[in-house]
Amino acid sequence: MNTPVSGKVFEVANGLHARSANDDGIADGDELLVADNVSLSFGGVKAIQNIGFDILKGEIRAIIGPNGAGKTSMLNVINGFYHPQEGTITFKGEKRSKIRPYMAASQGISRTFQNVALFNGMTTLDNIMAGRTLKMHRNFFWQMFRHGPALNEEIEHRRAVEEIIDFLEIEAIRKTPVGQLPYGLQKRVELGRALAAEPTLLLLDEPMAGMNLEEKEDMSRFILDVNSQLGTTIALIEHDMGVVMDLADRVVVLDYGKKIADGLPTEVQKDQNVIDAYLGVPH
Amino acid sequence: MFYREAGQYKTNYIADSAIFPILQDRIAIAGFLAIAFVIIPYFGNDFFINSMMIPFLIFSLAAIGLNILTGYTGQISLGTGAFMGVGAYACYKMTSIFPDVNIMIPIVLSGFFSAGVGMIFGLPSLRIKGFYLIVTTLAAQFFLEWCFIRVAWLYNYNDSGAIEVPQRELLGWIVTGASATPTTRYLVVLSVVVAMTWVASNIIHGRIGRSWMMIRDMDIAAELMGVRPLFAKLSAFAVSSFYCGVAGAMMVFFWLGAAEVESFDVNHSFLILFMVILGGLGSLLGSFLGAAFIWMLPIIIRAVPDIIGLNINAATVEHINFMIIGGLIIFFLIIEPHGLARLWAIAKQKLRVWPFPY
Amino acid sequence: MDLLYNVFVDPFAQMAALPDFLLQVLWEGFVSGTLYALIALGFVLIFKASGVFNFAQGIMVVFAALSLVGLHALGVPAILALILALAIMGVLAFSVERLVLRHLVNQPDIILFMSTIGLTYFLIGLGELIFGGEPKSMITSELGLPTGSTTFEIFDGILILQHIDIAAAVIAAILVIGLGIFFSRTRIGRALRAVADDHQAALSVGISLNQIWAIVWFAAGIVALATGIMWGARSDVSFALQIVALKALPVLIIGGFTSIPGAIIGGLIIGFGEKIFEVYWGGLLGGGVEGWFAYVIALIFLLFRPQGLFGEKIIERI
Amino acid sequence: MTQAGASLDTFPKYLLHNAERFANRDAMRHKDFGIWQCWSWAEQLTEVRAFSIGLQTLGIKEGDKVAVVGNNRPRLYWTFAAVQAIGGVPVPVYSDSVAEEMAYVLNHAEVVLAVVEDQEQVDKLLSISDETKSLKQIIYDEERGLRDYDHTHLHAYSAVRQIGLARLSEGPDVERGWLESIGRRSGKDLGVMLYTSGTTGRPKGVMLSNDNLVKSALNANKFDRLSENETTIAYLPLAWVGDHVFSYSQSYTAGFCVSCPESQDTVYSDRREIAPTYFFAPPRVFEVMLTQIMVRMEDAGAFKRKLFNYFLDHARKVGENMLDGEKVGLADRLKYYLGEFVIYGPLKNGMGLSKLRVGYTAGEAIGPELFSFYRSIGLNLKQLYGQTEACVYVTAQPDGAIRSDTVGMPSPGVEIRIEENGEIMYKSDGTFMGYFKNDEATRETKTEDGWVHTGDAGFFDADGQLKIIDRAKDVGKLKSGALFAPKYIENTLKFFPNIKEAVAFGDGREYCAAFLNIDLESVGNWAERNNISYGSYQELAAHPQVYKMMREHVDATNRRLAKEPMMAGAQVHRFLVLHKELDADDGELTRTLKVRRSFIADRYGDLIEALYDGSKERFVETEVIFEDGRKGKISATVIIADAEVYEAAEEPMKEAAE
Repeated sequence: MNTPVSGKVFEVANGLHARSANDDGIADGDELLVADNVSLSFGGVKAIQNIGFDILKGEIRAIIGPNGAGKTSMLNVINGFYHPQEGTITFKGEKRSKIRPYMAASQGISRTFQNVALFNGMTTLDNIMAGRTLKMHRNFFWQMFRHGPALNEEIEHRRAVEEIIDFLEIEAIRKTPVGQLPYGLQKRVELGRALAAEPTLLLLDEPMAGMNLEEKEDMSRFILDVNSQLGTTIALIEHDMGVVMDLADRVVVLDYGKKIADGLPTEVQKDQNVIDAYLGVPH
Repeated sequence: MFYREAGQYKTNYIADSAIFPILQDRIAIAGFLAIAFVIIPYFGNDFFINSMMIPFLIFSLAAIGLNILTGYTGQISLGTGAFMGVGAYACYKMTSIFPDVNIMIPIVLSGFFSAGVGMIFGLPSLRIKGFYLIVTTLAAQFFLEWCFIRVAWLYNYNDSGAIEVPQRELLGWIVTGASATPTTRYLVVLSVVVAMTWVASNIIHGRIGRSWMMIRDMDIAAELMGVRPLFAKLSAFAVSSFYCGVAGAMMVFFWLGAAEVESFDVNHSFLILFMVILGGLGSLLGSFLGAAFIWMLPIIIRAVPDIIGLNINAATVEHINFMIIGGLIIFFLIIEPHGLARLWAIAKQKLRVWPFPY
Repeated sequence: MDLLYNVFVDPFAQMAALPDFLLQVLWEGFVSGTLYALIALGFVLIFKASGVFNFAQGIMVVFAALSLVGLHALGVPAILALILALAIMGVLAFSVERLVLRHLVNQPDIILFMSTIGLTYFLIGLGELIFGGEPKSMITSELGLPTGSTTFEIFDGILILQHIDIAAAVIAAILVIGLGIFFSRTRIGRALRAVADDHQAALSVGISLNQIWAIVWFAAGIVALATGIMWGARSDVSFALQIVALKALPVLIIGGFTSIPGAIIGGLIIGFGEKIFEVYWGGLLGGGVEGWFAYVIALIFLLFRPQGLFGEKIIERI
Repeated sequence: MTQAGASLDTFPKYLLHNAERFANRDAMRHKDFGIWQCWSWAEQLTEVRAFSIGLQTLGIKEGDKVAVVGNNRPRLYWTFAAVQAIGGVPVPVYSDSVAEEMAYVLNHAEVVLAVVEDQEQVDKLLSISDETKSLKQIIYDEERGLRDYDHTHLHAYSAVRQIGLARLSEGPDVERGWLESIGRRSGKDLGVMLYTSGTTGRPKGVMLSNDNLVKSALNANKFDRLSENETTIAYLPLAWVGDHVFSYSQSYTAGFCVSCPESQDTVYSDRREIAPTYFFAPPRVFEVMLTQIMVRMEDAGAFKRKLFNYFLDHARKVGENMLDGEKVGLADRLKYYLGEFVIYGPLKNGMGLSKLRVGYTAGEAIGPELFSFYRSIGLNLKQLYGQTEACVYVTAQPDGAIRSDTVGMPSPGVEIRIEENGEIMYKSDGTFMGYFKNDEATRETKTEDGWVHTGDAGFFDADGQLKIIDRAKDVGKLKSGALFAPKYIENTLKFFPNIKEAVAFGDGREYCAAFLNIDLESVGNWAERNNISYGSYQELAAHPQVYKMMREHVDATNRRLAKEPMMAGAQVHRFLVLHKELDADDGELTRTLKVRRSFIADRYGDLIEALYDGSKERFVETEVIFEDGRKGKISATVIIADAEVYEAAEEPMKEAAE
């Protein structure tokens, strides 16, 4: 387990950033999310079959497996894009039935996508601002005049966004439209956007896909920092076993929609089922 | 070349996120406003004001409305003409029912009627996208057109089937009806357009505008960030229709003086859409540029044969105009899908980095 | 109560009372449905093969008919004019591919769609410039199409069938069958279908995307010409047709964007529906409901069955 | 605050004074979190006071040395005043120096506490904690990544500041005590210790008294009429005397605002936002800016290029005269104004120098063309000659008497004399107290009566301006007896933008020969335009085409040297293009990017030999240190080329006058 942390999010004086991670009354190490016997199919294709696992508060949980193992589908179930035909997801102790993604977001689940899904027409700054949508509430009237509360709110959140920019060291591209950025930076901006929501649970879908070594190192450092400094629980999908071994506290392995192993990275690495699965589909 | 940005540093976020952060831009805007409010009323002749400036401004406002929906939220609409009609008829009914109320009140309120109708026809946008939405908005267009003809109550059971604008005063000035001078009407229209442009710009740069753009750029990610598609899309429909409605009301009250259903037909929807495409999707400035271009082009095309001494009949000019506009739409979509506004932005960027190429 | 009576009882009473009239209405609906279906067919052809939502299909109908009539007016014999009109549609298809589509490959669908709106405007201007804006009569008899009508006595009344309408239905059927054969039996047809599924697959068949686009546009042009002749024979050839042609859009919503049978059934549903609604219920609303009936039906479909009758269910993958 | 008014001889006193007279004027700006955070003098006082008392609470007392390590950040500048206020001595250390260098300085200076920028510096200090026994505590500014460190000897700046604030709230005594402590200090006391990077041997700690700095700063302010209205951007190393004087001493004495950039990567754009009125940069910075301008113009359209060249030609013609206020014809004047609008203005705007009032370049000779370029477009760029030991100012050019080949007249309060061997000696208010714990070196440098050896050779020209030839010890003679001033030759070579660095040899040899370093940006661009492909620096440097171009440059240099009777004897007979860039990390350049000639002579002995033994090429293997600190070897076969040598121009015949 990475060092449990309490206290402030970023080193800033204005006390803006209430830590959503601590609001839910779940202590570090307790179950934050439990997937119980989840099954999902599209038409006749079974994407996920009877998968159950848990994510503990404060840990980095890796979900690995060969292509088509159902990893991304699992994330999509967790944040409400897909509704499983069977099984339940319990988040923060609450069993949930069908929810929409924006409801998952408001419960504190944020994520990044396998293929960067940024808002290409907007700048880095606006993209990260977009991550704070849920935290902004000023009504239409004030928005119309961009004065008073609406402006104050905008400024307040801009400040919070700047902290993330500082955290991710992307000052130089603050006002660049994200479409013009290289892939590695886009991934970083996407992480920034997810962080801006101050999630309790952060889902990262192959955060290092397509990156070079240096970018991977940077990204690993950011992920660890997010986990240790902000206390955010992280579930990540990753192909690079080296990265998983370095980052993850616990690993769950999927293959053909089924769970084949679950445990500490070192245990999983030695598991015969896992070795077979990976040998079968070389990476 | 004109930009001297060195030394313009921002010490707070309000200044940094200002809509015109560069001093020279603010000066230019002030200059344009001065020309619009002072020079044009003072020097412009009636033809210029009545046939060019007033319709240009009104169409700009409608184009802003459509741009909010199409350019900022990514929802395409072919019902703009009808939504303008809703505003016009609503305004007409209100002035008939409450003749003593200050004319600006029904003008603005008419936008709310339009917004309401827009939201109803926007409802299907929650389930459908793209081309499907075209059909929805066409449904609105044709259904509303039918209403404008068949619901005689809307035009006070006139035999002509047209709505005619009564004379109304504002602060002692006659602003509508036959005796209102073009300059007066122009100034009223200009004030409304400037104010509403400012409001539109505020909304777009705020949380709500951002949620529209999120939906436009990547609706899945937007939902994940907590944007409720229902709210974002309907609010875009509402605001968009509001702008179109006010534009429609002003079109009748401050420009045409009288109108029938033809003023709000599907061709007007196309006209506004062309303004938005040529001007630039997702740009307020583009709405103005597009309106100016589409509106002024025929006038220029009509004038050109005269100037060079050719005698071409009006119908031919009209046809050529169609061809040119159609051709330009395709040309722009190929060469610069972001329209005149992007060309402007590129030119501005060139000026900012002058004499360097980048 | 009156209203309820007028809505729920009276129309059916009328239908029962005058079954011959009902039949006549249904026939009219069938014919206009056929024409909607033909226009929709043009849309489907292009949409299926290139994913382009061709807003200009309506003006292509007008343009084709105008070319035919215009050429004939210049003294060209009807059959030659027909062939030349076909050639014009071919040139148009080729030009569109060359000048427009080729430059917009890989652009978002919406851009392609808007370019066809631009094309529509261009063709309106061009058509009016060349042929003038006033309505013209179709050269029905010169083309050897039947012009008379047959009257049947039935249900104590009469049913009048215009021969041209029958011809329209037959030609529509021939076109549909012909296209069906084309798509399933010919190499190019199969390639066209392949391209709808997968551009790469089409390329592997050895046909370039550009060729395919030109071909489908030409095919749509042929359909447009046929539609134009039929429609022109029933009313006049005028630009107003362009707006009517937009009704193909609701047809597509109902039938599904990619289905040829869907286009036909959708067209018929709209045709029947709007005629019956106009005749039996339109009066209640003051008439003229044909203008929007199709769209409202489409709207209802959109709300409850967005993929249409024959379209594939859209599963959004992330 | 009466103590302050009494005698303004220390910076804390100036701080108190400024907090009164300029209470609401900006004293410091820092781009942080996307905007320029500002502190007025009053706020700056509050900050300094809080931190200073915090330091006191941590046990810092009079005479304690406090290291300051990091980039230009407000809190590090505040540390200077905070330490001085309680009688300590700040010792700024180059933040890019490697651990062993830093360990030496910290040990030598007996530093007890270090205030550093971030985790990187903390890690560095912790890695040498075994060797630095005197260092007891570390304070860091940027908290990121340091949360989980053992905080027994480690403090966050903000925490120390909080301690200070808490102490202050205990009662007025605390503040009174602090003010008294400021009052106790005087101008005679040691103000700051700066370690010179030193071309040879270990760095030496230059002790500068408060008087040294205050008086030099006041003199300089007066010389250039600097007031509280100036604005500058602090981007040069904190540990360098120039920055200490420009961004600290002069700011405090004149009351102007200093702006700190967001990061090292954004200096360029941040400078543009701030638009300094008072700006210092070594020639290299100006060179880079000009190269960038030229490279970007290469890509511009033909019309723009034409316009650009046209107006720059005009500027070359009249620009400097206009700047110096000389008479220029009306037509030329109008054309220049037009040029100002079309080209010069935008160029200055692009560089962020639109508002520049006084600009200085020093540290090395600047190419005359480079220098005139900036002046001709209306920038008041001047040269100065200075040293750490003099608190910078030895000579400076007054407005209106600017020349590219001199370094100006003695600064106010400076006396200069030239020794018989050509060495320049000076004596001034800024003359340092001595080297810390190195009396021997002090004696070598500073005479009993206060004259300081500069180590540079030079002479005063007819206008009374000082002209530097070279390091006194580097000026040598060829076997023929002709004068060999390597730096002069190197600078002539470096006028060509394609040549980034040059090292000339010849002392005691038959003839003069040189190493060249290509400018990758400039030559790379040229290669791209000429379709020359290359895979690496090394490959480009050895390319025959590049050699051809270099030969042309050497030729031109020789023609130029031939025109000057004094230098004609030392034309470059042979040269080679080095296979690697001279690099400070490899010790080939100093931290201020000056060539370390003797080091290079040792390292590339083989190559030098090859220059003189007539060989056509030579294989060499060179050890390099990569950015991540790993060591490696690169090898190459370096080609040696011959150059044309020209007849010396005849001594112009003295006209039989009258």
